[in-house]
Amino acid sequence: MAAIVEHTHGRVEHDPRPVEYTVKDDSLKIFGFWLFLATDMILFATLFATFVVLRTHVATGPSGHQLFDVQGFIEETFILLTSSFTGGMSTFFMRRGSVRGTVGWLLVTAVLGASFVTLEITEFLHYVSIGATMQTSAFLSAFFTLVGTHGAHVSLGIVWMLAIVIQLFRYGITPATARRVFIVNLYWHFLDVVWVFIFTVVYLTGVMM
Amino acid sequence: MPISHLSHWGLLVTGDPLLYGADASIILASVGIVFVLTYFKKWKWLWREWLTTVDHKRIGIMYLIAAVLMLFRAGTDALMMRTQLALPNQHFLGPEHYDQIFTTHGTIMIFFMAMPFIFALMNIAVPLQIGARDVAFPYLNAISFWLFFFGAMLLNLSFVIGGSPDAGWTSYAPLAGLHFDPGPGENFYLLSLQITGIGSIATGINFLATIFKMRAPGMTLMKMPLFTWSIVATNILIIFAFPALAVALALLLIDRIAGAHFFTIHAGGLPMMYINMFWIWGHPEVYIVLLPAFGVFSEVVATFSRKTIFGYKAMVSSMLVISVVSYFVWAHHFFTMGGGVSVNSFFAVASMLIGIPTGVKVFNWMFTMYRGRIRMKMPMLWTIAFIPCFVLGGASGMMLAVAPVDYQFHNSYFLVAHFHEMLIGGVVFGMFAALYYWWPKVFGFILDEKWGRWAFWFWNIGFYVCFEPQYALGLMGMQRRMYTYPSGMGWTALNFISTIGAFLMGIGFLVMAGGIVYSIFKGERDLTGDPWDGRTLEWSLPSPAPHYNFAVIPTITDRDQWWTLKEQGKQDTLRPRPEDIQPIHMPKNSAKPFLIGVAFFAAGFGFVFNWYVLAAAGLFCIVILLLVRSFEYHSDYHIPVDEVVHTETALGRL
Amino acid sequence: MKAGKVRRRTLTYAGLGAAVAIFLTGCGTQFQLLNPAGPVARTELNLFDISIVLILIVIVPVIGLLLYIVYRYRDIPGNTAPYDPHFSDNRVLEFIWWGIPIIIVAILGVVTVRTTISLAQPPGSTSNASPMTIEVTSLDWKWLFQYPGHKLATVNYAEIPVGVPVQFILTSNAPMNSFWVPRLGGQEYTMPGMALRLWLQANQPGDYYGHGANFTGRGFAHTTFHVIAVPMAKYDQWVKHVKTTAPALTLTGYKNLAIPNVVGELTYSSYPANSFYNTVMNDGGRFMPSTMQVETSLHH
Amino acid sequence: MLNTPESRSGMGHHHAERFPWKGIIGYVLSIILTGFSMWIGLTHAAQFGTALFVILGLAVLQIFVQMFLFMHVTESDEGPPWQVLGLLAGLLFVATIVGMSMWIMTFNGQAS
Repeated sequence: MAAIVEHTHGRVEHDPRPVEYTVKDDSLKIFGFWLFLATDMILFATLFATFVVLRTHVATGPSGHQLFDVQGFIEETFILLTSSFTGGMSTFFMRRGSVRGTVGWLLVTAVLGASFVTLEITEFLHYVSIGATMQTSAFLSAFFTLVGTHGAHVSLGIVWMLAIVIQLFRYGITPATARRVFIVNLYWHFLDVVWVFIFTVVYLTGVMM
Repeated sequence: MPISHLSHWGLLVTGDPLLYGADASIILASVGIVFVLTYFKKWKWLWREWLTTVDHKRIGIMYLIAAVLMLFRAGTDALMMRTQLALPNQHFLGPEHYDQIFTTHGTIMIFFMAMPFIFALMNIAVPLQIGARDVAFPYLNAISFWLFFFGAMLLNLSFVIGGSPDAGWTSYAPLAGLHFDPGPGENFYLLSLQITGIGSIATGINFLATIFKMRAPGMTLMKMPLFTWSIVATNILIIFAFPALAVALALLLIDRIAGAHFFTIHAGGLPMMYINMFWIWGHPEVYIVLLPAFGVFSEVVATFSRKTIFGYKAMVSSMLVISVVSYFVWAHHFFTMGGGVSVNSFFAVASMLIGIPTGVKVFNWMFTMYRGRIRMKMPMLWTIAFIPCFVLGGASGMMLAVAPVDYQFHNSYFLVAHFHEMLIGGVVFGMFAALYYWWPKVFGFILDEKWGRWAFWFWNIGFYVCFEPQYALGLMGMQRRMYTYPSGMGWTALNFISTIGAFLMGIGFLVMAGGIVYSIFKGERDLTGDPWDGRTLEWSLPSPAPHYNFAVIPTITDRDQWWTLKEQGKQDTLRPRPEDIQPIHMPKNSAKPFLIGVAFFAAGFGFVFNWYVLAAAGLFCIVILLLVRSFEYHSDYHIPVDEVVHTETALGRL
Repeated sequence: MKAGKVRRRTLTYAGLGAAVAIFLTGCGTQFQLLNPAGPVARTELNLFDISIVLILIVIVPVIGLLLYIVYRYRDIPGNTAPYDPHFSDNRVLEFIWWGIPIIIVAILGVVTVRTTISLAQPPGSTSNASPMTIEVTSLDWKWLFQYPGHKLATVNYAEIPVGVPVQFILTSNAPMNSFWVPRLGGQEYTMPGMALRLWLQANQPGDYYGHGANFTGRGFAHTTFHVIAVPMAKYDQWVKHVKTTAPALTLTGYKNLAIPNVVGELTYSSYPANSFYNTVMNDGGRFMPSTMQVETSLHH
Repeated sequence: MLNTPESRSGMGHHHAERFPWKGIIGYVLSIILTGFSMWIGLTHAAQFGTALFVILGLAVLQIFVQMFLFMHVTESDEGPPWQVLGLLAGLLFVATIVGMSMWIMTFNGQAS
């Protein structure tokens, strides 16, 4: 096992590994990012726990059943699922060394992400306009925080992706940029998984109740 | 409702001579520091060598200094509390002041003393023990430090500006909510801990990546030194526990500044959920600070008994078992909140189970000494002192785990005595053992034994005199967190004795500090790099280690590599040979971690006083700094062979 | 060095001696936990004793062994003790010290669970008296006791009859506190929006010290109350006395009590109907199904 | 020091996929799983308890779809993919936090 953080720039030909793993520094960062995802998982778990415990504490405000718009969250869900796939495609093209493919799919992903965030903001604004705010009830506090934290993650991911697109144009696909593409997609797929649970635990269960 | 003067949101708390004194001394100290730095033209040196450093050894030193200063700060809090409680019906401190002091005492001791102390040790020892040149993410490591540092500054600032938090270090809602505690003090608490907590999570990730991915060739997991193993266990807990704290703090903050209802008593809020989340982090936290101490004792006891550690595999597995099981016991902090028979039974038994691997470790330490040759040097003295203290504290912990007995001990001085016995007798003694043990490796000289022994005895006698009476006070029904108590309860004599003990510990601290100052000037220089006849890799290096640590990365064949080589007379194996030296790849220093800390501080300060422009500006700067970093492709450099050869020659290793 | 060791040993013996003396003799009434005045505190003390014995099985040999090992294997010239630098595992020894704690935990676990279950039931009554109920509300910084059986209320003290199991139903209309009468039994939290039940019983007459155990802010140190246990006849007399002489607690009076301050002992001959129930419900109780169960069982 | 091609690889020989089969299968699976849970949730095809159990199960399956088909969770530069262990521990603690919080918060109204 190599012990030193050390690399030369440029990669060795015929390395059997994907490009993002060919330099120790970069593969270390991928591992570090996995660990970060584990911590983010706990963060969301705690928010989920809060939501689940407080879901019936609606006080004078509406319940999820009264509030949620089925069509809205179905759209959000399919957009995000699709963006996870397009993110995966950018990794695929990155590993084949195609800057154009990588950038193109990243941009598609970012656009899908942006439309997801737009839908979510619209949804939130609608709730606020009918008087269902974070201050209305414990249930709504928990709802806005859980879903909003996810939304903030997605928004940050979009900014991050755009930064990486610029770097891809500037440097092409190197171990350093490939690592960034791989990591931002890890993040994106992770957010997709979190959304699947928000969809299931918050929205679907909410309208079922 | 009537609330103290803190509620007026005035910046400076006025009218209290104690505060004026504190303000004056802080200003004087700051002016003094500025003067000294300017007079000796050290500003540039400070910036280049320290504030922008990414070297794990220097970051370790900065953590260490901060931890010792915070020990002093929160220790002073403790002495003020004990002075107030020495006799019944005293008015040395009023309730407002006493409440703030016990809150900052606990908060600082856990977050800004114990945590930086263990981070100091991780930084100082782990890369050297596993044969690495730095941690996995040196830049992130610097960010972690500055987040800790500015978090600590934010909390300490509350003492001068706006008023300190006063709802206890656990900050239970709804008492800590806006309705019952409207001043900025609680905001200081929530934001400073949030900022430092982010740094802690990053450290957890950093060291797990370091240990799992950067060990020297040949060092399989089961050849790792036990201290490094303890850091694995600790960091597993950090990454899985700290996010829960982050959420608990964030939600309480949202309640306070955005009017949400997570933990209020209106609109469906559920205060107990805060307590639940706090302890999801809180119990693992106990082991986060304790496990590194276990690691230290394992290193020290083997070194100073000149013997292989007894039951290495049992040591490793018990630490891992502790790190998992300690995640399943948090509700024992609130047996008395109506959890019901099934919840209480489950968490009671789970809590007792932790006693098993912990007990095993004690036996293993003792049997490491058995048939050894025990040298009573300072690190070993602290280790030996730890065992009876820890056994007593652990035993009282077993009693507290018995739910029905806990109904009687919860929130009493019995509990106070118990957790101080674990946190001082376990953690602090462990940190002191480590301080004396690794000091020569870090600074190149040995701490004076004579001063050390005086400090040791003051601490130890003071400790028992202070805390054993508190067990009895608990049995007498005395509650914790009372700023005063009536006479005629039979509590007076024991409280007085306890106060004497606290001051003995205070003297111990001063003697210890005196010993450090003395040793700076007169301490024995460590020229060999191996003053204790050590066993692990760090002792094969000169003291202090060159900033690239290893000129050539060693290959590991044995658990106690250095000891084994010494036994075989092959120490030279670990000396670099000129032909093996290659250019060494190192990270560059950077100002950004420091600036990120400043930005977090500004954002935090803005949120404390609901100044959202400042808060937004701080957050914006953070994002910008992160983006700038993302565009940075040349954050490293190579040390040429010549320079390495030169350094190693100067150290007499070539 | 040598003096130090002697000192430390003296210290250990003194500490152990003091501990044994305190635990076994139960000296002095100021040791409230060691002088139970009712079956609940007695049960908890018994469990305390069991756990003391079990942990002494570990503490005493460990400290003894430590002293022996440190003395025997210290590094001084001419020490004839064996030196075996590679002695690092021994199946039998490890089996013993994994085994002993496991056995201790198993025993302690079983008694803990059994006692936890038993304490959730009303304590065995000595006079076959039917249990009575007192509703307790912690306020900043005082205790309000309401007697649904007599519709009377007290502040900062409660009279109870000797030998009768009392279920205290606890809530808070302020930051959570903890209701603790050490000589009668362990504590239970008072929490806003929840109604928790605590069974206590006094078997001998007396004035028992009670105190809030969980920090509630500025006035916390003054949240003392008394539980006064008197024979049944005297208790009835007290009730009659209160009903005839004490003023009524009005809604305004209740609101005044909720103002954060410290007051002395007060007595009221009546209180606003359902005030306890309403407090619990208003502070969040209506979102807690289990709380409602406890409550509806009271209000039939 | 660059990792040479000879150094041990945690993922064996990596051959770049010629066609993104994994991604497409993953996408189709995620759509099917989501559609199925929507059908159960929105048509009241099952009782609440059963439906909840099934849709949670489907959500858990989605974790594995994303992990294996998109996130390449078993890859590592060298040595074992330790992140798998980390994520499994994470899942255990996630279940603990959510499950036990719910359990603790459903009071039965008394502790003693």
